[in-house]
Amino acid sequence: MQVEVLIFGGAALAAKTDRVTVEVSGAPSVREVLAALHAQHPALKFALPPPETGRLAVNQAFAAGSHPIKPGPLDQGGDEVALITLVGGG
Amino acid sequence: MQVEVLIFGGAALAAKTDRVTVEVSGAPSVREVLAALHAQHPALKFALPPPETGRLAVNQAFAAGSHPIKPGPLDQGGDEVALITLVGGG
Amino acid sequence: MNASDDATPAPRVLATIIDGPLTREREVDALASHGWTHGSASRGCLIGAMLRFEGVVRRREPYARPGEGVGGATDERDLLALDYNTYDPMAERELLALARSVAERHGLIALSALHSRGRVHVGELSFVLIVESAHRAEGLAAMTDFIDRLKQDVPIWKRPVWR
Amino acid sequence: MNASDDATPAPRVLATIIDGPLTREREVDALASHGWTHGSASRGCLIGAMLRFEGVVRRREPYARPGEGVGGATDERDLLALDYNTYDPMAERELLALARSVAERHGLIALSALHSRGRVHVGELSFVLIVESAHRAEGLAAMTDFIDRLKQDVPIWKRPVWR
Repeated sequence: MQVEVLIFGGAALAAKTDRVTVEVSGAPSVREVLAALHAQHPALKFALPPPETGRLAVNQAFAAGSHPIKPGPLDQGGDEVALITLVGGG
Repeated sequence: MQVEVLIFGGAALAAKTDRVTVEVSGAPSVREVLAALHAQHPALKFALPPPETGRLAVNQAFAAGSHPIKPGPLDQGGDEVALITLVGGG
Repeated sequence: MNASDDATPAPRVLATIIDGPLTREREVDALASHGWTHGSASRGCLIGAMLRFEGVVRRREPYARPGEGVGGATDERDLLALDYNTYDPMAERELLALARSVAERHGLIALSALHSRGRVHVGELSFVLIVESAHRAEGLAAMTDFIDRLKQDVPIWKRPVWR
Repeated sequence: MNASDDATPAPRVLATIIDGPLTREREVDALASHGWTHGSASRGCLIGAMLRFEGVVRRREPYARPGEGVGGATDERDLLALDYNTYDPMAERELLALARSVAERHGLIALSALHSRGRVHVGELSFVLIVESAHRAEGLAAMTDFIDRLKQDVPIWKRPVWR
């Protein structure tokens, strides 16, 4: 199955897109989606937190490594997943 | 000879005056005036810096321990000496 | 003396994201729309320190040289503006969560945080933080804490618009 | 790009002691009488952070119980005002020396410090510090540094006027 991950800032500039897709099996954890991003999108490496300690936003709230993610498109009940690193407000 | 020392804040409140006098011999250093304040005005002890490391203002500028002080009244060429501790601006 | 004088009420907290630069007028409107203003009179004169931080868009920004990509060696170039990209509505929610947590941890009387969304030109304000506290120490610590964590936790990105 | 753009000019520094509470009008007059105003436009848009600290006279102050003297156990009592006693002209001179030394040490663009002399009522301002810097880090550090050293080196004392 697929998880679509929203990306922003420098990551979006480098990837020339505002979202990337990773292939996963079953209902992966945040940790597993981060590991899949590392493996399947090496160009984003500079923006990716370590799979073991990183977090993603799931449905617009930060989620820890063990948090399960519902794969699939948003309009079919999938979670909204976002990579939030290197923010630059202020 | 005598050195007149201006005092302020809590020290002035405790001593119920804005100046005290110490007896000194010759042309004392800041260190010697501080030691004389300790010996001759025990009520000011809480406000007095240690004679070895303390400073006084001499003619409106901070002066270190070895700085010499001209005793005597201001209008007879004596230095203006002030004890500046426990300030509370801001 | 009244026992209620000593009670510490919950801090008053406001966090909002506003389109475009933060002008004084927009700030006043945002505060008023939340039904309150900053200032000592409205807090029973418990405030001893009021701090204000303004983030201004600078004329010069680090510039990643072409071919060296993000994270490569950087130079400085002249800027026209910054475009602030916010992940909505999470950005405002995280800004508010941060405001609450900093205000509580440091025992503040009030904290307001305002951030821009979209284009902010050089010399204009993109961020305003107002802190009210009983004493200066906790106000200064809270301000530093808030700004550090803003850069970690609030999903806002800036994109330079070069001259 | 012009080489002079990168030159760091000496920080603009102002320090002054004003009779009575610091109102916005008195502040503007004091800045203007030194021929300058704060703000990004007047500094070629090099400013990234503007910080402002206001010290306000609080309603409650520690009170030394009669008989226990200064340094004894304290309570809090309601205040009418604080009387600020300055050792003139040393106080203003030390305020300026502190402003210069903090502005230089932290590489600031500008720093203004204003302090009251005489009576300041509860809720009124007795101290205003304005810091302008290229980035937030040095501005925040400078503000903390200035306020800490103000309490050590500038001969100003306050005397409570109880209700």
